[in-house]
Amino acid sequence: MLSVRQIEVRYEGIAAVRGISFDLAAGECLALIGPNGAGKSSTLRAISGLARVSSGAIMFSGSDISGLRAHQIARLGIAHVPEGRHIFGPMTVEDNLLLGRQRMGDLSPSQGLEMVYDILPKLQERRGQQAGSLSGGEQQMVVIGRAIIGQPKLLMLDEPSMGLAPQIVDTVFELLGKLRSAGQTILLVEQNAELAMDFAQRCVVLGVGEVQLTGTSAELRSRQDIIDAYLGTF
Amino acid sequence: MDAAQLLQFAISGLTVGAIYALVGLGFNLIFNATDVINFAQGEFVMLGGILASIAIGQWHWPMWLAILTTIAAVGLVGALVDFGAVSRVRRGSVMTIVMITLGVSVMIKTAALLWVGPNPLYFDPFTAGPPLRIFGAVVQLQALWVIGTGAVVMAGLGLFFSRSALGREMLACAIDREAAYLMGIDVRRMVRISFVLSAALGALAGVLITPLTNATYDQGFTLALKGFAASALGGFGRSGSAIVGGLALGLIEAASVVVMPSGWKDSVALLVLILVLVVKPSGLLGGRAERRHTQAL
Amino acid sequence: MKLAIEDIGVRFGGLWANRNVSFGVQEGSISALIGPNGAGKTTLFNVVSGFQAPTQGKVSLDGEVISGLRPEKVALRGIGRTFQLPEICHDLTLLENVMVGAYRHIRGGIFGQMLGLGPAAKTEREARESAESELERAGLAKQRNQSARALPLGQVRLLEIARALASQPSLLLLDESASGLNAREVENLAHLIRQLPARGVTVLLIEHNVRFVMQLAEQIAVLDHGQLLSVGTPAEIRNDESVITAYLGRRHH
Amino acid sequence: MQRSLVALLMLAWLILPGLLGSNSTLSLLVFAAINLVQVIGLSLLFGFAGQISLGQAGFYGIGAYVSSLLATRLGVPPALGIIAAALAPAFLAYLIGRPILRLRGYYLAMVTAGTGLILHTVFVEWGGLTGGYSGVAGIPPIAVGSFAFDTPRSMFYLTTGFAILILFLAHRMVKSSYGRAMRTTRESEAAARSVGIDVSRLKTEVFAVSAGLSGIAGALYAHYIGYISPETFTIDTSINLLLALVIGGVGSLWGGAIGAVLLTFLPEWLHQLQNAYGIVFGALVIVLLTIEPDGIVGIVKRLAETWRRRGNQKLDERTV
Amino acid sequence: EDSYKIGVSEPLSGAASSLGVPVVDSIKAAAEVINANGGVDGRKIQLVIRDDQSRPDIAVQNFRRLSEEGVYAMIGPNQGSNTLAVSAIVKQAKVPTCAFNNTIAITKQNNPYIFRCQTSDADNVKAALLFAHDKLKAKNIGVLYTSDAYGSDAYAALQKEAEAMGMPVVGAEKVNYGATDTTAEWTKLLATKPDVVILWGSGSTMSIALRNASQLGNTAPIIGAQGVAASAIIEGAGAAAEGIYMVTLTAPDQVTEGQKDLAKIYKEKNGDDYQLTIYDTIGWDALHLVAKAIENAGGDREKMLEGFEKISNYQLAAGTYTYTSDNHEGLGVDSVWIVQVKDGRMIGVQHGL
Ligand SMILES: Nc1ncnc2c1ncn2[C@@H]1O[C@H](COP(=O)(O)OP(=O)(O)OP(=O)(O)O)[C@@H](O)[C@H]1O
Ligand SMILES: Nc1ncnc2c1ncn2[C@@H]1O[C@H](COP(=O)(O)OP(=O)(O)OP(=O)(O)O)[C@@H](O)[C@H]1O
Ligand SMILES: CC(C)C[C@H](N)C(=O)O
Ligand SMILES: [Mg+2]
Ligand SMILES: [Mg+2]
Repeated sequence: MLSVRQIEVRYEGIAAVRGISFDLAAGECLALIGPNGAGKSSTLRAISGLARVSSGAIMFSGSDISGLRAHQIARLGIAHVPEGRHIFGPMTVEDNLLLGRQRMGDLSPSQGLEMVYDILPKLQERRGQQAGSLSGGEQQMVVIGRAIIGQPKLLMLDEPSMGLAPQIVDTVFELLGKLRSAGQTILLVEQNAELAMDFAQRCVVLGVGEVQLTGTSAELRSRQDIIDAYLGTF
Repeated sequence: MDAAQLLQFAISGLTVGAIYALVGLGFNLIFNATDVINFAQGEFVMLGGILASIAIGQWHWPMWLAILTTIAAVGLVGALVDFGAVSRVRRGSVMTIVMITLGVSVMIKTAALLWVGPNPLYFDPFTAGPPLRIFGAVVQLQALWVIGTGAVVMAGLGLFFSRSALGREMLACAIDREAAYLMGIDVRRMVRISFVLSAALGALAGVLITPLTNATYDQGFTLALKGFAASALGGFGRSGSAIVGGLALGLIEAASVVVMPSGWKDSVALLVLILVLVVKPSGLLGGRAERRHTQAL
Repeated sequence: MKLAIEDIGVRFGGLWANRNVSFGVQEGSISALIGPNGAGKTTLFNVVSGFQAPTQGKVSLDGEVISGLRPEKVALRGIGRTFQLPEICHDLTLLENVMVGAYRHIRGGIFGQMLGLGPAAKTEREARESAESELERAGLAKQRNQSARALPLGQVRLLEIARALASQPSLLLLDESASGLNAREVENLAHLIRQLPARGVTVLLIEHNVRFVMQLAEQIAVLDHGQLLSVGTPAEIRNDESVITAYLGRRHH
Repeated sequence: MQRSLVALLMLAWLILPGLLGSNSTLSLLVFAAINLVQVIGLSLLFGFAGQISLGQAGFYGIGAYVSSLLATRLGVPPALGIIAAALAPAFLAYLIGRPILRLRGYYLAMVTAGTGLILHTVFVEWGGLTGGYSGVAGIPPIAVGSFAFDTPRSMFYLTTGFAILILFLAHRMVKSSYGRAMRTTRESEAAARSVGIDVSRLKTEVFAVSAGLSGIAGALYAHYIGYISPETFTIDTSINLLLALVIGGVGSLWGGAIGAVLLTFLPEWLHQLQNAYGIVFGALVIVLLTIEPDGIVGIVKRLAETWRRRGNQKLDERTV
Repeated sequence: EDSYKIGVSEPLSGAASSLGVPVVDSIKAAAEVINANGGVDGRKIQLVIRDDQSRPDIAVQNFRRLSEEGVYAMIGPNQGSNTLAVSAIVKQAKVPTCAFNNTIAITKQNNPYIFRCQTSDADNVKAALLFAHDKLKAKNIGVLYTSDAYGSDAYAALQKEAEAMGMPVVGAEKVNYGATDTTAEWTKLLATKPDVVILWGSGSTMSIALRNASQLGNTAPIIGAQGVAASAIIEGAGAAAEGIYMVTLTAPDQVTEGQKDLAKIYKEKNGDDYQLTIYDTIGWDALHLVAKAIENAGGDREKMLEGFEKISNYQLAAGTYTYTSDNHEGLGVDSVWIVQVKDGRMIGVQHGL
């Protein structure tokens, strides 16, 4: 479904992503892990069109999307939960969610909302509140809800557990698990490597801008050298 | 000072206030999509007035045709401003774009000077006939047009932003451009639409007010400043704020003339504005402040 | 008692973000504040550091009431803090960012600093030295002259801590400093924090990384719906049923 | 190396008037220096402390009127008047600074614009003192002892010398701890306050400094031209000042300096265009800012960067 | 040198440009005619034109620059306050300057180099008040004036003169230059029930003032200043201008001897319907005065001052000019026309007092 081929992303001339490649099959769950500044977020941004790739190709459902603009990519069914939340602060929780299904999905607004509230009941309590005044974790729920309400073909999440209470992390991953079982294709960036390895079938470990290892979670667990070098064992 | 005169002041304040409000509404439209205050907004108003004066006064076109053509033409200018300047900005803060709109305003103003010269243009009020008299006070018919249209436009914009999907998408663009893109919103198109709409709205304002105020090439900036003040007083980004702010400003100006030499009129209004903002830093109705950084449009 | 929080309440419209919260932090300890999202942890930090005036109650530092003071005054009393969404200056280099932390120790006034007169020059030098060593401790020394713009999140968090430490606080408030870090980086952070009591810095931290908290904190306060649910040692908290249902969930006990 | 460069520049400065020959270019340089003093003030306020002001012309006016009226009405020597011209607007800015600098962005822009407009009205309406629209005439030149700065050449030395001094002091200021506090305040007030920076006080102080510099510029202007009237102190002036800063480069003192000089000379260079000047000027603002929000300084920086990189590349190639 | 350089600094943009533009046009027309007739002593006139943007500081820079280009004379600012601003430089550079202003103060500052090629408002005000008193039988007057030097200088004179004539000012309102609404001011003014309203100002605000007055149902006759007597303003006021009087220097329906050449040129260019106004005449006159002064000075730059002061009884478009060493006013009250708008055109009603 998604094939990232030798992409390069530059910031003011300096390459942050240097020839990263990986494939993601429909219905698969892939985790992208690696240390700070490895280029995980940049890779996701390249896929969703927020960052320009200076070379390489990104194939989605058979065509190269690396030249498209972000909104076009979004409309193809790629949802990106970005790092650092990016909620629409002055709008209500419900308006935030509704914007998520603006151009995608078959659910009616009320069905979509119902689905999200079902999974994240806390949001229903706060549906009328300005999203900007929510707590950090509550905001994280809003952006995840906003992504899944459009029933994307590919769901990309950039550190969805960040700032979430353990219980909510459980909830979120339970939800992601449900989506995974329902055949949702997921590309996950996660600092919590254990969580990621538990959740994903395959992992891609990034070093500084480059792929260090691609393999199943089990394979990765056996590579103590990679874990020591890039992930740590706190 | 008798009652009729006080009423007269109130009416004149409301008329002027409605003009400010119309300009302020144009500000809000672009602000709501981009966080930018477009200082060329006054120039759109000026162009509207000048084009309509030429079409009606010199070419003797039918009123409706002249008005529609004017609005369309100025809307096109709005699109050009977006295409030629605003959409080219790749980096920088919102302030960068604000400065660019200042440049645009100088350009349009100069072009108008070169084109029609410095003399005022004008055409007759929409409705001919003697002014209305209410309890001894005089109401110009054109003022009713200004106030009436202002109310309709405000109601329309209010519904647009609160109810329509397009309005919500526009707001989303202003709040967080990247996130808006991720929602599948074509931000650049939204920005362009907002420029076209607000230019058209500015043109409409220009057409409405020219029978009262005349149209001159250099009137834009003063109008922009008043519209800006109106939006600030009400609070940026709220549909009702430009109206409340504009009318308040107009009424304060009129009231100040009752008690002070009229040279202080603008200053009194501004002083009230400053005091209001010091007490309520986001305007009477509580508006938004802009983001600090902008990503590429 | 380093910090005493007494009956703090904060109301936003109809919502009590904090209510009847009271607990104390021992001098020289590392304590933690945990609780579900929206429990009111950041709000409480804001109250302590002066960014939020409490609706009721008071906060005292070393026995002196500090609630009601403005944030800059609180900082002058020796409370440093970081922010849940990092607030750094992208335009300054890392070194300059950290030197800003030492602002309260700079003397000489605006003109003295401008002209580099005696006390100003001396304190400036000291600020530079302490900033250098904080950068060193945070492992950022190599990038000291880089602008902070291109820094990945993890290092931004470290930078914020270094800045706060450069002001030589006696109490440091850390709001989710470990979030967004991978295991290796969390390890480094823990190491950094562990050294602080020995330097005379009392630490109060907010964290969702339960393992991290349990290993580091001597005392943990749990907030839920704005109210204090429980206070105790990690062992006590881990086995507190109410905390498990409200916060920890099944995976972590 | 650096020392000899400074010496060279000093020399150039000393002999420049002789080289130019024409008084009118010198005269423009005087205006450029006066504008520079003001733009530096705005640069500190807006570029470094992040607080916009659209009311600088009001302070410029206060400086001009205070020094002029002291000289014409009370016979106070202009050299002393200038001090008053710095203090009066600085004091006013200090008084109003605290309440209004709590405002942000456009609200602050509006309130400062309003302040400027109100001051303009005061200049017009307080006719008994200011002469209203008729202005103040017969303002004497600045004099020290029996030497009067009444020629373009002497004013050149006075104003450019002063501008260089201000530039130097401003440079020291932004490099100091205070300067770092300013920049932190601009980017994050929360961060600034969390380390004990009294942002309200800092903003007010910088506002006062910028108002004071505008006041000095106003006095220099008045004593040079010999006549002032309210038209000089309008919002157009404030906006031009801001545009000068932005064109040169916000956030860099050099940018402010370049912008001030450019905006003084540009109309002169392009006066053939007459009315079409506005089109060229507007286009310049648009083109410059779309390609580089940091203005001319930004462009220079970028060119230097590319140049440096290309140099490095060549070096790499050679080593290979 | 094969030509005489004459400096011109006028507002071609900004608030006063609606006056500056026709003035410069007429200066150019005069230069063409003079040069076509062989120039002055066989040498051509060369104009150096600069825009003062309606700003005093720019005017000062222009004058400085022009004086350094070795001009023989300068033709000066349109706004009274700008003339006051350049005065010191004119004096320092010793270049005679033709100034267009009515503003009383410009010849009262002990500056021998400034020549008014206009009437002083001292005279214009007198003419307006006499007309109100004698012809319109006013017992009292109201005044609406603009807040610039032009309006407020005249207002001060009006107050004094009117008082002296036993015709008190019952109401006076000031409007800002460029104001787009004057209803509030009119409401206040009309409440004092003046017999005649004097309207002293210039710019597009005057059109609006006229229209507002009629919208508020004003019936008192209006006497406008020279600044109102611009075709653009009369046109801009539409029907509201009907019947108003103005104090000016030309009656467009009556082409005087001195206006013949000019009228011919303008009618050829703009059609027979063209109405010559004061702004077409004064630029023409100014350049002719300068040419005459050069002639009188025998082409010697040093003698230009005497050249001007020798001009005597020189009949030009706006009137007959005489300068002496202690009279730099140029035109006297005998040049003043009272005109009235009838069917949108200005018709001469009275010439002189
Ligand atoms: N806007 C930017 N400008 C300059 N450099 C940037 C920018 N964004 C990212 N970088 C740099 O690119 C590199 C990769 O960053 P990226 O955010 O993709 O890493 P990451 O793996 O997601 O790290 P993290 O764990 O901190 O989220 C980093 O070195 C970062 O400093
Ligand atoms: N300014 C505000 N206006 C209204 N409600 C607010 C405001 N600030 C916080 N709240 C609410 O107060 C509650 C506590 O928020 P707080 O940020 O303190 O939570 P937290 O414990 O830090 O959560 P997290 O772990 O998610 O960061 C939340 O429900 C939040 O929505
Ligand atoms: C009507 C104008 C020619 C008068 C001129 N504006 C002056 O100030 O005197
Ligand atoms: Mg990342
Ligand atoms: Mg929090």
